[in-house]
Amino acid sequence: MLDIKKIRNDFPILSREVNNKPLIYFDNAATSQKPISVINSLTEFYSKYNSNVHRGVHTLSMESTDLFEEARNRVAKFINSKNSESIIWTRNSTEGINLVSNSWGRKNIQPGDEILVTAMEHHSNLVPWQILADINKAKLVILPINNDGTLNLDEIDTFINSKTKIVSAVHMSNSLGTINPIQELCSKAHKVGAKFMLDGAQSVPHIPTDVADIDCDFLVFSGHKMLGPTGIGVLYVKPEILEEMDPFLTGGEMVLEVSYEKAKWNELPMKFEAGTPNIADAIALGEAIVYLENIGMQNIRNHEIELTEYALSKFKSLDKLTLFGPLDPLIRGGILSFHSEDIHPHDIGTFLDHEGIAIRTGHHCTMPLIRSLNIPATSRASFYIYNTKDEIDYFINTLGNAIRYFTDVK
Amino acid sequence: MLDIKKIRNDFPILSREVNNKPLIYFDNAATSQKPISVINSLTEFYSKYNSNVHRGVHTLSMESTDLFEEARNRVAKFINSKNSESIIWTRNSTEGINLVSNSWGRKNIQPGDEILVTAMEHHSNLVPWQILADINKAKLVILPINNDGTLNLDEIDTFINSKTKIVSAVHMSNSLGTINPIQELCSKAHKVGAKFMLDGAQSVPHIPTDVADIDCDFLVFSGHKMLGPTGIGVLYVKPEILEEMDPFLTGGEMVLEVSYEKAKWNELPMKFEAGTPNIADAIALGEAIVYLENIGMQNIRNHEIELTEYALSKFKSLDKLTLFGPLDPLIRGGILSFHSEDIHPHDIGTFLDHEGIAIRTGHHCTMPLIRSLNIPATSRASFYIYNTKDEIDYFINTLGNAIRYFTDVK
Amino acid sequence: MSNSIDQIYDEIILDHCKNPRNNRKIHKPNIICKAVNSFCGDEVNIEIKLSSKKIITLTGSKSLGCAINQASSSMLSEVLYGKSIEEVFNLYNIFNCMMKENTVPKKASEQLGYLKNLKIIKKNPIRIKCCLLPWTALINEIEKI
Amino acid sequence: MSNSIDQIYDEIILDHCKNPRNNRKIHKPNIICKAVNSFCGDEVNIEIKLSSKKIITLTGSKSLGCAINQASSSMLSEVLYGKSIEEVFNLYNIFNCMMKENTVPKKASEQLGYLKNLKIIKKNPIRIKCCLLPWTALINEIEKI
Ligand SMILES: Cc1ncc(COP(=O)(O)O)c(C=O)c1O
Ligand SMILES: Cc1ncc(COP(=O)(O)O)c(C=O)c1O
Repeated sequence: MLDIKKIRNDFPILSREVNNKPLIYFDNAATSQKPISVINSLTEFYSKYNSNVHRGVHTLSMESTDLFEEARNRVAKFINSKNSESIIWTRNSTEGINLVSNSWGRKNIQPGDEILVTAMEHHSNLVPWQILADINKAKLVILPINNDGTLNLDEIDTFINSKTKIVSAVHMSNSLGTINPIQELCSKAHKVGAKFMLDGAQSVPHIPTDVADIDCDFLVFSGHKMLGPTGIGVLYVKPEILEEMDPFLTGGEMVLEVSYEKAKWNELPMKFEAGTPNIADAIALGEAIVYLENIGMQNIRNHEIELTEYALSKFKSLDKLTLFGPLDPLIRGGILSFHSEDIHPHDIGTFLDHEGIAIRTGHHCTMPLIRSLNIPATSRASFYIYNTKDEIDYFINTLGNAIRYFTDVK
Repeated sequence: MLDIKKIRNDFPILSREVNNKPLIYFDNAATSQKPISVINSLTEFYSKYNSNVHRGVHTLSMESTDLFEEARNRVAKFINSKNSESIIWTRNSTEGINLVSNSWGRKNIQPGDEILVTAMEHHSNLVPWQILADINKAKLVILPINNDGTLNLDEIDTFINSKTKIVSAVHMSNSLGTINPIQELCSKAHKVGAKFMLDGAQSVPHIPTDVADIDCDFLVFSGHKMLGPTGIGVLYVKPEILEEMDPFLTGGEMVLEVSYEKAKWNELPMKFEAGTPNIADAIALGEAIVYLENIGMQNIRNHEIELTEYALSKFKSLDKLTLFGPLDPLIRGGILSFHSEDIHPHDIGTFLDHEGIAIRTGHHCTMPLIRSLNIPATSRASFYIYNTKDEIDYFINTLGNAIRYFTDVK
Repeated sequence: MSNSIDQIYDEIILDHCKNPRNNRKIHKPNIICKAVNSFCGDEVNIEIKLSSKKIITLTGSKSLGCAINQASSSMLSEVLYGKSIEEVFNLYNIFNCMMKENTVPKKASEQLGYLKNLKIIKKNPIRIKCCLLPWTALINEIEKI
Repeated sequence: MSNSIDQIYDEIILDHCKNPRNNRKIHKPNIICKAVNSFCGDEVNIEIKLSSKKIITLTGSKSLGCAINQASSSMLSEVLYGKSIEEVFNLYNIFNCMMKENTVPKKASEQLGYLKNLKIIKKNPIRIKCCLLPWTALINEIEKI
């Protein structure tokens, strides 16, 4: 059991009011809030150590470099990557996927090859592959889903076949909550000689992640969804693949030797980090990881299973609502996407906002998925470590009021 | 005259000691220090408003979006861009140049075309063009420099000719301090129908910048060199060019409509900003601009001319040192690059560091330029608004000690 | 039920949303206006019949999506009745100005009638688009006449 | 002059830097070791003559670059004298360990002699590379024997 009261005290924004009501923040799948230790890490860095990293012989530069590389090591440990050269700083998950689809993809995908993604991918794990398929004349194949929002694996051996060169799948769907059987997808991919990329944007913040165990070739995630600041994300790449990949962005920091005619790339991971990196935010992400580790990722997962179970049971009291995604909390994250035929999600969102509750409404950057559900958008409540059952009670109650407000005929 | 005392009080790090000596920070060309208002802006954002931007109907999301777009407007005004759609957030200058060389370059550079850069470019404004020239079978041409570190324009009309499709030039050299006649380069480029890109990484923080006046097609700069946080930079693109450019990174936020097969791009500038942006740092960069504007960019420039003039005169007291770049402070920024035959720059750097002075030593990411000077590296001191003549006195004095320390034979 | 929510969905808006007016297809319309906002799935379908003197004599409005889009469509379908094309343009300009700018001259504002109630939506700027959608759909069509 | 600087450039280092030992080319060397660190422009040129019993009998060291690289090269050229290849490997391991790890067993440490003075450089971690450059150049060559 988490000590939620103590945790909540660590998050300054949670004492804020919205429309004169205490803020209930249920938009964690979009971005998480930040504990004071992460915020302080930024203040401390800029007040004491700020300097550009690498190559400086002066004290501030050495100190910044140490803090920066320490954060990288921390990330490596957090996902159980044996070496920290596998950790490449990006802005966010999206940039990481673009890096892979450009650097690895353009070189390795041949005409006629297949790229497999699932029907529940975020645009960030769909559009870059559309572009790659288009440019390299490959075929983008979509693995379908069942009615309950789980992947349909009936014909998985047709979908992952000898033409498949990479399988890229979301671990936890940001619009359905579904947790996918990635181990199975990964080993199927490897069996046909394909690479496996994991979109961990929603999973890494909420469930323990072990790249050695999963054996994925690529993993991306975003700092801002796991208590860290905006502007910093991570791409993990297996060392042997990294060695063979060409750089993506070029310029300062990522070169070892440059003449006017040509350049020789720097060592890993710098080869993939062009220009001055987001030093302060990388260090702050390290702090976020310290915070998460202190609580324990398994404890976080357990807390969210509990909240999800509770919310699912409470949802039954509301009729006229369709809830998407699997009902077994063991294969779903703390994400509840729902729809009412009678009220547009935006109206629900606006109503809840007036009661202090922040949820997200829309297609959640999974437009093709939402379209396939034949609805314009969904309302989505998503939980994190600081959320409570009391908040869920208030949310369900307010949601009931919203339904009555918009549907009761006077 | 700037009220330096007051300014210094705004920068917490300046009260720090290094090796038991007060910090003298002369590494501003690598990155600048941050005023408390910028640091506080981060704290405030994460403590009060933090949320993902765009599309959210809840209060935090609307407030974040407002702050984020307000920062964009502030940047637009700061460089006198008529519309804020021209302002694209990047991580740093390097990413901006890569965006242009990829999105504009790959589409518009034909085999046999010429790309012109100067001999004093930072690797970030050299390597991306090497790659582009290589891929599109174009020719990268280098505009040479004179002995005094200014551009050699004697044969400029040969260098900028009908084959030239883009001229990309640094405004203020980060290793020589030279301020280039960019207006002339820009109009020559336009005369032959070429585009003009300005690398403002060193100039935008130190001298007034007016894109309408310069008439450049592209401009890049980095927040971290102008009192802003790391991880945020800006690419300005002329509206008519932006309309025709394909996106670079793809994924969430930058699309309007997506099916499993294809995507339709979002409006400008979002089309070029894939994934969750670096919201907090963009807002903090807005604060940095407020700080700079309160002082006044022309006042900053004047202060730095004064410091540079003073330092140049003091340098005469030291023999055995070669100073690079033009001696006229009107065509040089507050950047002093020097070399001694007898002491390696790293030893100077280490010696000064032990006396509390932070300078940069190395090739400053302009390796081909430094090689052409026939030296392994230079020592570089660079100034900003919080630096004083007293600091320069102490620096010159300590530099003298360093020379004696390493060259006096016991 | 709190009061605050009624600041966005005031009684008139809610009434139009729950009981949309002119909710019909009409026979042989002279003008058909359609628009979608793919982001939130709002849809506008407005049909108009003109007299020989170019006066609007019949309107039909079938709109889908959020309450604000629905209410705005319904209210639009009412106010159009009996207006000339010029008058519609004029009204649009005033309405657009109310939704986007800070002030509307009092005289002009009076012409808006109960459309003024929609001003409340400005408290929720992201929803302004929903409110303007039927209007832009209409203007796009009548500009072609 | 402050004291603190002498913590990096202690007297012995400074002496070797200003008066590099064995600063010569030698005739028909058996081993030639070269290395450059392009980042800072350090250069190492060490030449070695072996006796028939594979004992180092003559060394020449011409190094360019920073004081630490120069001092380390000069000191290396002195300590090599009279050592067998095995002894050089052994010494390298101890030296490398001193520069990179936190502790070196006391017994081993004694074999380092005045090389121990170079430990001071660890206060300035970025310079460790400069200090190790002549050593890695040497080991690269003798590994080929
Ligand atoms: C002239 C110049 N251009 C480009 C850059 C690259 O800036 P960043 O590392 O912020 O991308 C720099 C910074 O070192 C610079 O001085
Ligand atoms: C499953 C999934 N993938 C990718 C992303 C993209 O993350 P970011 O916007 O941080 O790049 C998100 C975030 O919305 C997501 O939920």
